[in-house]
Amino acid sequence: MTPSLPTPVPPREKRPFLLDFFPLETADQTRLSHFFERLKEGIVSTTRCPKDNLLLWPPRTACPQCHGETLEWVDLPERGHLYAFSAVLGGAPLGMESEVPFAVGLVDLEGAPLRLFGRIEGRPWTELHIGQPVRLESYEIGDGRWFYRFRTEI
Amino acid sequence: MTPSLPTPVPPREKRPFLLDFFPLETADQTRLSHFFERLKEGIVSTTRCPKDNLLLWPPRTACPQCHGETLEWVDLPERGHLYAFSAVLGGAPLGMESEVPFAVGLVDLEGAPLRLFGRIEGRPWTELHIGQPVRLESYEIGDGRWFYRFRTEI
Amino acid sequence: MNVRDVALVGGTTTKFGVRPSTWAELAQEVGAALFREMPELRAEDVDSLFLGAAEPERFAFQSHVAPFAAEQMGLRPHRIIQRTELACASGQSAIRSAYAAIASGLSDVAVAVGVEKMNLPSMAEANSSMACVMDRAWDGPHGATAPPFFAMVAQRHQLEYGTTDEQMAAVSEKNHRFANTNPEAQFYEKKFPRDKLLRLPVVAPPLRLGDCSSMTDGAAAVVLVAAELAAKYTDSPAWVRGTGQYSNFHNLANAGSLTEWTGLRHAAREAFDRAGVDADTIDFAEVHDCFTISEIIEYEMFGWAATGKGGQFAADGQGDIGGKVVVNPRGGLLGCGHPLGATGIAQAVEVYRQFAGKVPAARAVPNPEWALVHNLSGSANVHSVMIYQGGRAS
Amino acid sequence: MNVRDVALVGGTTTKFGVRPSTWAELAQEVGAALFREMPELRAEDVDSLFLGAAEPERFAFQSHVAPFAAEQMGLRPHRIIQRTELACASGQSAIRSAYAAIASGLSDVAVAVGVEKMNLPSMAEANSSMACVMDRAWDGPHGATAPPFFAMVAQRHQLEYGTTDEQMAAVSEKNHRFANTNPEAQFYEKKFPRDKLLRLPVVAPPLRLGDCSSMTDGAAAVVLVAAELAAKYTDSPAWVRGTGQYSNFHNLANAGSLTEWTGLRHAAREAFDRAGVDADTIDFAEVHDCFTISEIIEYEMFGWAATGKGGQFAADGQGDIGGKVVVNPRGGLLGCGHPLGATGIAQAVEVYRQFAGKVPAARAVPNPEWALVHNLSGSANVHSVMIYQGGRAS
Ligand SMILES: [Zn+2]
Ligand SMILES: [Zn+2]
Repeated sequence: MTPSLPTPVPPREKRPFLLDFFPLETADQTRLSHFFERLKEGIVSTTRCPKDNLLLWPPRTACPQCHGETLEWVDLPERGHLYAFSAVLGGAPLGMESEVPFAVGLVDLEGAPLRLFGRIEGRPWTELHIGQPVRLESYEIGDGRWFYRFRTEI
Repeated sequence: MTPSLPTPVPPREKRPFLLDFFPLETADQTRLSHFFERLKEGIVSTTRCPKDNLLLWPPRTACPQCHGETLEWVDLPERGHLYAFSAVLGGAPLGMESEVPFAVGLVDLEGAPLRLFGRIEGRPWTELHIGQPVRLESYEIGDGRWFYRFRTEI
Repeated sequence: MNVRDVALVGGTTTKFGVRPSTWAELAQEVGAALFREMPELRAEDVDSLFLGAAEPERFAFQSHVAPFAAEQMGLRPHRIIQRTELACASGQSAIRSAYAAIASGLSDVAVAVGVEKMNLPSMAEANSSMACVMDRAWDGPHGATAPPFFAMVAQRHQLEYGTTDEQMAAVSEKNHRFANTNPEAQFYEKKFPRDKLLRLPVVAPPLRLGDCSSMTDGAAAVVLVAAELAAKYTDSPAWVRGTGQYSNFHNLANAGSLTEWTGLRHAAREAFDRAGVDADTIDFAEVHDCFTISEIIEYEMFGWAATGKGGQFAADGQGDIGGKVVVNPRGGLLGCGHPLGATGIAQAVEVYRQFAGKVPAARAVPNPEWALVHNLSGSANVHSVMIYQGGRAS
Repeated sequence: MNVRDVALVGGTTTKFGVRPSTWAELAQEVGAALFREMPELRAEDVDSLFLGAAEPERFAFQSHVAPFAAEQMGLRPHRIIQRTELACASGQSAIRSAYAAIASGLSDVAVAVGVEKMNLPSMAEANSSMACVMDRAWDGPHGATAPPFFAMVAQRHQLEYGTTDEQMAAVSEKNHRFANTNPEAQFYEKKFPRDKLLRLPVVAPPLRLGDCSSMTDGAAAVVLVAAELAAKYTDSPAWVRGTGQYSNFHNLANAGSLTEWTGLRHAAREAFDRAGVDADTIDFAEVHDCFTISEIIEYEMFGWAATGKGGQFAADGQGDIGGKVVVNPRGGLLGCGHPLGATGIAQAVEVYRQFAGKVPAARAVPNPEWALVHNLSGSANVHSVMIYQGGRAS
């Protein structure tokens, strides 16, 4: 899995927390900071319950099935294909208006029983089709935090 | 009742609505815009139910007693005295931190059966006492909107 | 003491739309309208208040909204006061809570009120608040909001079953046509013939503007009472007979199939079993048409249409008057607008009015006895169903 | 069917404090703790979930929190799911809703959970969210928040009855001392002797830091079941015997007397009457000591102390073990912290534990049979009371 493009990220205006969609990612705010540390290395990971052999999304601190708190981190495969998609052509949340139009979709990962939702970058929504191959990537959002998204395979 | 001091009001940073305590005051946002128009003339007014002879605060569009929607506007007396007071010495909401310390109180109006809560300007809280005479005044908050507060009599 | 039967004995709504009124003013307006509509209702007899509101903390920057609403409405609840929240289903949750309170003996006369103010000077801010109905921290940053989610549902339904844009437009045309009979509806005066609907701009492909409900300001209120008090207020109560809910998932990764809403099948079964009826018994239904595709899938999940045949059911007019079941005679969320917390209450008002014969002929269901109200919330991850029976007060 | 008796058969809380956990992680943590604490509880038997949460929309930018909590806790409610909100009393509201649902037959096994995340990187933003519990548009712009309001209450009580700072400190000393027996309390390891309390900085005169509860992160959960199922889960249930609420006003102009909380007198009377007991029957009480002056006035309004004598009652140790009634043995909001929606649930957990003999000797109430839980919300404009009886499962 490759980190996002090395082009410099434009700095991001600071928003109040109650208008900031991106998670707080440091260890003083979340017990899942490992996820974000791994993101900076270009890897999207999640937690797994070894007892139930259950891959969990989003990453968690307790298993929803056995309620145990001993979970392990695993890296996710980066390839997947579109199960469904659409696009936001208007009515975007505050801070996303300048990104309109943008595509979003549900992606079946290859080799892992997960169907993740995410932004689809790389091609305009008019050129997407169900089944299209996409790839998970991480990116810096502009204030030192990182997140993940999908990009169409060339 | 006199409008607030003629000193220029410093412009106010625009805040998201979900962090802006001051009411929207124009007729496209509230049916009580008369209150704010009157504030600009230096007068604090409210509604009264003529049927029940009931003075209502805050101003309303329907009477809480007879549920009628025919209310009339009346001007409030400007004099009152402190029924109780305290001060905010810390823990102020966003945007009010620079005003700390500030005094607040409940004021019995003279000649009207109302006890209004409000900011108490004029003297520091350490110099206030129960029963102290205060006066209602209106003021521009810095973005064209107006609000009211109390000021100690000299 | 026996569990008591509970009657819904009246109600009303404000005009829905883009209103030049604050949240507080909408609450005052619906309070005044309720007491005007029900002259036999006395404020001091209302022992409990259940407020359905989705996001007043954000849209109106006001929390602790149950006592806030009580003050606006001139009520002083002395048994139970609370606000219930379940996003788009907050109003129905308030009614369910009122039902349980009365049935168990905690309350005798309860008001369930829904209030929502959604149209703000910054609609981008309002859109952010709508978005946090989904998993904000994990789905939100991608731009997850209702339109693209339900658009994916529509895309899958089209792919799996061949549902067409024209079939979706048939739902919208019906509900807007019903709304033209309802002066309280946001689109009372607007006509949406099918050909016009199909020319409206795309919001989230394949959904066009006419496939989506609106951001709406509005309030609605109903009164529920113990059986023995019903005759004091009306001679045509709506009796609460069944209720069911189901909560499947929250994060979109855990949704499973987009077109098979198992949660709705469960919730419907629970409600039908409690009422002792089945889908064929229902004369009319107020279902959650937040999007046209929602109503189509709901036809299927309730069992009125076969799986995958909801689009054809719509195109055939089977949800219209004269069809298998009359769906959304009030005008639905598409025609009335969708002030989140008020929607479930306004649906119940329609149930009352249909039973009482208080609706215009153009949308009157012939001899209605059984009605159903459905709300989904969020990404259809929760489904809520209530079943009402019309009949005389005892 | 008869209205059913309802038993609270177990529960737990997370550590309260400034937690390095998100709202979702707190919900996961309390879910894991609940299933660990109650090995006989099976997720599939939990038919309903009632979430008490005050302002997740703001503090955590997350709405539709009931299914969100269900996913975190590994629950799939198939009868009722809703979130109840009543600001500081949101947790008790969830328990009351669960009670009514079970009593009326809608639910058999319900979880009531409270979750609140209040410590944000911007505490000024959190303070704004706290402030909108009051009338935001009319009182909020003046800077109305809880501390100056309850400070005025204290000022009037001192003026009218001669209550002293030392008497207020006696309340804080007692509750912090009890918190030193409670590892889940925010101030478990902090000592607050009276002389230290009287030297702490003034927050809102006359209230000092030690007179005020904190901004706290935490979660708590309890399980309520129909009577016939109680023995499956415990042999020492807490039976819900009475409930009362009263809502007086919202805008501060409509508060009337600051020191005579008529709403609490009404709510207590309603709860006592339903339980068939009176104040003298109560062995211990978990009351809402958001501020020391609150607990002093509550002594009076419940009738344990004469009007105006609440301060003396505190100074005389009448609310302590060995006094007239044991008040806040858990450590109260002052000692435990006050994660709004979790508080009312954590109080009920203490009731269960006291009845079950599961608390350290230093705070154990001798032979407890009757307990009371009280929450005020907002500016004490709403009061909520529940009464529990200990006893064997049938
Ligand atoms: Zn597991
Ligand atoms: Zn009147």
